[in-house]
Amino acid sequence: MKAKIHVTFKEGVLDPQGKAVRNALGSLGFDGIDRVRQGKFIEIDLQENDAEKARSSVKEMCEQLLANTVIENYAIDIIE
Amino acid sequence: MKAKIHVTFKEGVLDPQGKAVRNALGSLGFDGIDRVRQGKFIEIDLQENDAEKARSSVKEMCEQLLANTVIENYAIDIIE
Amino acid sequence: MSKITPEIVKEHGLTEDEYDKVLEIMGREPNITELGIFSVMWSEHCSYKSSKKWLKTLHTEEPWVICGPGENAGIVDIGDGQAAIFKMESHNHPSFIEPFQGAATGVGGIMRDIFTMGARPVANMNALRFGRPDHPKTKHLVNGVVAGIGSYGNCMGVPTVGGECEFDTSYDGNILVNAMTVGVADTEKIFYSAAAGEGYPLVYVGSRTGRDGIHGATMASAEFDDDTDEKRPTVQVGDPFTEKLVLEACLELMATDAIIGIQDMGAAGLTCSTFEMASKGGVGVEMDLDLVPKRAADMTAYELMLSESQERMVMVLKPGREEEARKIFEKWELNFAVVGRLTDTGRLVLKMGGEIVGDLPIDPLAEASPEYDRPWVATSKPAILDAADVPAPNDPCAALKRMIGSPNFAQKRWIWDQYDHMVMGDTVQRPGGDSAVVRVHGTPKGLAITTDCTPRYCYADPFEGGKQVVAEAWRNITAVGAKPLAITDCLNFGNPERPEIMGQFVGCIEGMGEACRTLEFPVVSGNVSFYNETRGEGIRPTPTIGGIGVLTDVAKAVSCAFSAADEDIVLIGETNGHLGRSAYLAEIEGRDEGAPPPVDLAIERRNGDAVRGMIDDGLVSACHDLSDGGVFVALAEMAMAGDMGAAIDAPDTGIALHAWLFGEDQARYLVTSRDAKTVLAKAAEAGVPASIIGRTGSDRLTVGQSLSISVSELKSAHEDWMPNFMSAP
Amino acid sequence: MKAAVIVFPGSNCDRDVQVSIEQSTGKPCAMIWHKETELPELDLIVIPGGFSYGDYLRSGAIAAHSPIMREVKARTDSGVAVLGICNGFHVLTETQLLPGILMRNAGLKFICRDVDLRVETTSSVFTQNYAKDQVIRIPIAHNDGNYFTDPDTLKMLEDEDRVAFRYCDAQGGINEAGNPNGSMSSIAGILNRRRNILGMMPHPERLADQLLGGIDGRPMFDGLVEALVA
Ligand SMILES: Nc1ncnc2c1ncn2[C@@H]1O[C@H](COP(=O)(O)OP(=O)(O)O)[C@@H](O)[C@H]1O
Ligand SMILES: [Mg+2]
Repeated sequence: MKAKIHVTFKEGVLDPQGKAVRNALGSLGFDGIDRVRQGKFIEIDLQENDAEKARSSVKEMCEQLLANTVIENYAIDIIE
Repeated sequence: MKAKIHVTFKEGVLDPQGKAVRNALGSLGFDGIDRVRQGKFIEIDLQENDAEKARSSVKEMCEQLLANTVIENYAIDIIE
Repeated sequence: MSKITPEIVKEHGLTEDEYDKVLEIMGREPNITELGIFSVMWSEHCSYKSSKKWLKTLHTEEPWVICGPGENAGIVDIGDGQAAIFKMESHNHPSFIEPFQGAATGVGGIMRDIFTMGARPVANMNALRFGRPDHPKTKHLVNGVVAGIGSYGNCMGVPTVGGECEFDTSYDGNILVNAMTVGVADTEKIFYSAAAGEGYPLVYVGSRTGRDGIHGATMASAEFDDDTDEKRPTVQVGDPFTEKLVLEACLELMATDAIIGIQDMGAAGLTCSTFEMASKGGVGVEMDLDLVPKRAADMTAYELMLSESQERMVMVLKPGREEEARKIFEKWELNFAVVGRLTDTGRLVLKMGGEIVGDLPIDPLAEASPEYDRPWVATSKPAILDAADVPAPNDPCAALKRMIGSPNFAQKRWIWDQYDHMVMGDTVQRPGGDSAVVRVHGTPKGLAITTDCTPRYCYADPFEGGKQVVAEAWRNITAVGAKPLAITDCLNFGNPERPEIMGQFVGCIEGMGEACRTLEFPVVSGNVSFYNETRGEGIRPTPTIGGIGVLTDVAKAVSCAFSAADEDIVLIGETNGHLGRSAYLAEIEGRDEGAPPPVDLAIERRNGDAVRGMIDDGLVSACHDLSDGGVFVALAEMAMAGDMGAAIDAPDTGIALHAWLFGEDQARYLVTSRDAKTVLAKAAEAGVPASIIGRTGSDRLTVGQSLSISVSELKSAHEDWMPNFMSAP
Repeated sequence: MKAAVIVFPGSNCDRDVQVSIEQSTGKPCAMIWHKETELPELDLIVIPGGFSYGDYLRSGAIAAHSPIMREVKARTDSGVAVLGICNGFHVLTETQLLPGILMRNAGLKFICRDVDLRVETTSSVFTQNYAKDQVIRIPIAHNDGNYFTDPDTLKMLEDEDRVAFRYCDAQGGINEAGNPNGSMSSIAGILNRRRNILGMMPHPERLADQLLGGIDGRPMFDGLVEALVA
């Protein structure tokens, strides 16, 4: 199975990268952009075949390492 | 509309982040991990209401700024 | 086996004649892997086929040279059983295509060349040349290159202590990224690449081999055309963290006596490194490619041999020491694999899946590597420009301000702030001065390091320009009080198949050679980068010089900053007001004319030796060599660095004031002293012209009664350009 | 004083801080590989700067899980002093020995330069040799030094006098101009509640030798030696 994980800043946490990207897009002439947020995307190939087990193990990985839950949220998708 | 963009290394390009995360997960005792890839996840809130126009403008952003197509691929999802 | 068609040969960058030679050496048609190996071994980048003839004429020996050109880096003795090991290398083409990774892997590559020889890298330098500031790509390239250099050096924990950054339209389509590393080793613990010992194990360590950078060496040997953007060859991604581990593991293993020979994998990866080791040691190699650590299981022999994946090394160990070595690399969490053995066949035999997939004779291939005597035409000597043909500015202070606020003179703090220049705790003189100075760890000694080149001069007169680049590096080292030891060079030129470009190359080499001999400042390592062209437009000839010198007492080093008020300022050397090809002419008049200033090497030597003596005697509180921009710019730089002004007497020399202020006569220095009488006496003793031109003090720089500008006004012009340029949309 | 420096793969200021400590103690300072599971008898543990594991995921995140960190935690509980500099500060926040997190610099660039710091508290073994409100000059060198925490934690840090250093201007003023990386409330270094752990982004070991341009870092090491004489 594959796990796709999105790690993003929590609402209220300043996202300087997102802001910088937004400004850069603006100066390239792209208008009509309200907001840009930048996060991390992590893809894990797992040997596990049981989706539920895969999810709970990936959740553990996120809690322990992949996200810092002081400032970050994570979302997990388990794919076939 | 919202655009969700995933920027990842092309196949064959070294992904040092992914490698480091994989090793770290291994030493935390998570087994059965074949591969980890790490990329960027960018979310853009657009004023544009036409999905086709939004997509083509975001594609332009990716080509010009958000991805370096020498080593990176990008995928765009346009959401309502 | 696939048939090698003329198209395949051409794609591999081999000429018909070269391919005939391949057939002759092989005695049969090569397979694709073998062809690939010939192609990279005989590429310009690896074989130096266009430059070899001329490189041989360089001056490479002095008593303190331990190892000159021919190894991974040059080595000089710095006393007390220690050696400095250093080299500069270009990563121009990859940096243009992918500035961050291109520049980063350039830094990674040059550091590997240094620690391969047993030295701990102690300082990095970078010499950068970009297109004109308003070229649409420039800002993006500056951003990426600087971030890339920083990311690699910072992560390695090696300070980047200096460099250069110039903007010129001739680099619009072809930037230059030249990186230099200096390391320190014990003279008893230097490692070379020659392999020896039949049956001895060949060991691969570091990162796995992936499909990246295949044909990097051939890319570096081809010029860009309009569809470069489309071709987008694979650029390698660097992993500085892994390289830091490779460094520590190698140094740990080097502390034992298990290694016979060691070589990093740079351009042309596994191919070039095994060939070099084998041909230097006069042995054969049998390698089992199944044992090579790979990123993808299905990699072909061709890909494995040609990959330029970073952070990899090969070495030959003493038999029976494999386990000891493996333990060290495993501790550092690195791959370690015995991939082959040395043989007495003189051949490189490659096996995969139990079959022989390549079998090439080592010496014939290396010896037959092409060497061209390319046709060349000498650049015609430009006429000397009379200073009278250069109008005087209405306001010399305004001209000064414009110059020091122009892209090429503006302060480059925006760059060096992104480089950790203090890690390792030995940076005595940080970026911004004439030479960087780093203490040799745990000793009172210091190394002075500089990079220099004046392409304006080299373009106008390659021979005088070639002399000047070496002289300027020598002068910069002298200006901090160090004894110049040796140089490395990075020769960046256009297409050598064009006789006028080859003429620039020959001229520069001859000039450099002469300067190296007279100044006893030999070339111990270097690199040639040809084909720096886009659409037939070559860059200006840019032979970048990296020089090093030694201070026996680093506490005696002086900087260029005015350090106290009421000190005399002494101008050392002869001033004639040479304005041809000067920065003044270029920046203020927009003209690129005349002959560059002539360099009299005997005078250069005499003046520099005198200045160094004065510094060593403790007579000098600040010293700055004169180069671009002449006396006035140098005074401004000393004032800005020390946050202190100076009052300069109106010169009484018969030279037009603007020529006196901005002329670029060579072999000159400005020094400050509390004891100018002794300085003048020492100069007279050595037959060196010297005169007091003014005194330090106040917060303004003034000349005579009428010219005056505040130091803070100069500073803001000087400091603001780069950050403003980089932050402007 | 017995001191040790923890070495992670990618640490690169380990030797620098060892030099500074040995200069102040006149005694050898041990280097401890992160895979060790036991520590010798110690008065001070230093977690040095650098790029542990390349800092590819989040600075300090992977190092925080190294075997030695369990032992470091146990020692802090028994009162041993722990100094985390730069990447060491990251490791301390990731192990939650100190609150908050260090995000990318607001300017998104690596910054290496001397900065002015105001000493906010002298009541710790790390800062006792400085004067309160003293302005000292110490270098920074980091990509991720932008201190962030929630408002309650910030208030707690302030109420408990746990901010050790703030970035300031040359006159000691706390303002945006003196804040190089966007840190919340200009925070450059903080203490734990027990005051035996200091995490700071600036590198005191880099200006503890006159030849390198200054010695404002020296009182920290000298002070530790005085406070921790064993
Ligand atoms: N311009 C030059 N001047 C002096 N030596 C040079 C020059 N160019 C190359 N060399 C020497 O030739 C050898 C091979 O160089 P190179 O292929 O760049 O090294 P590497 O294989 O380590 O990358 C080195 O010893 C280098 O110092
Ligand atoms: Mg090499």
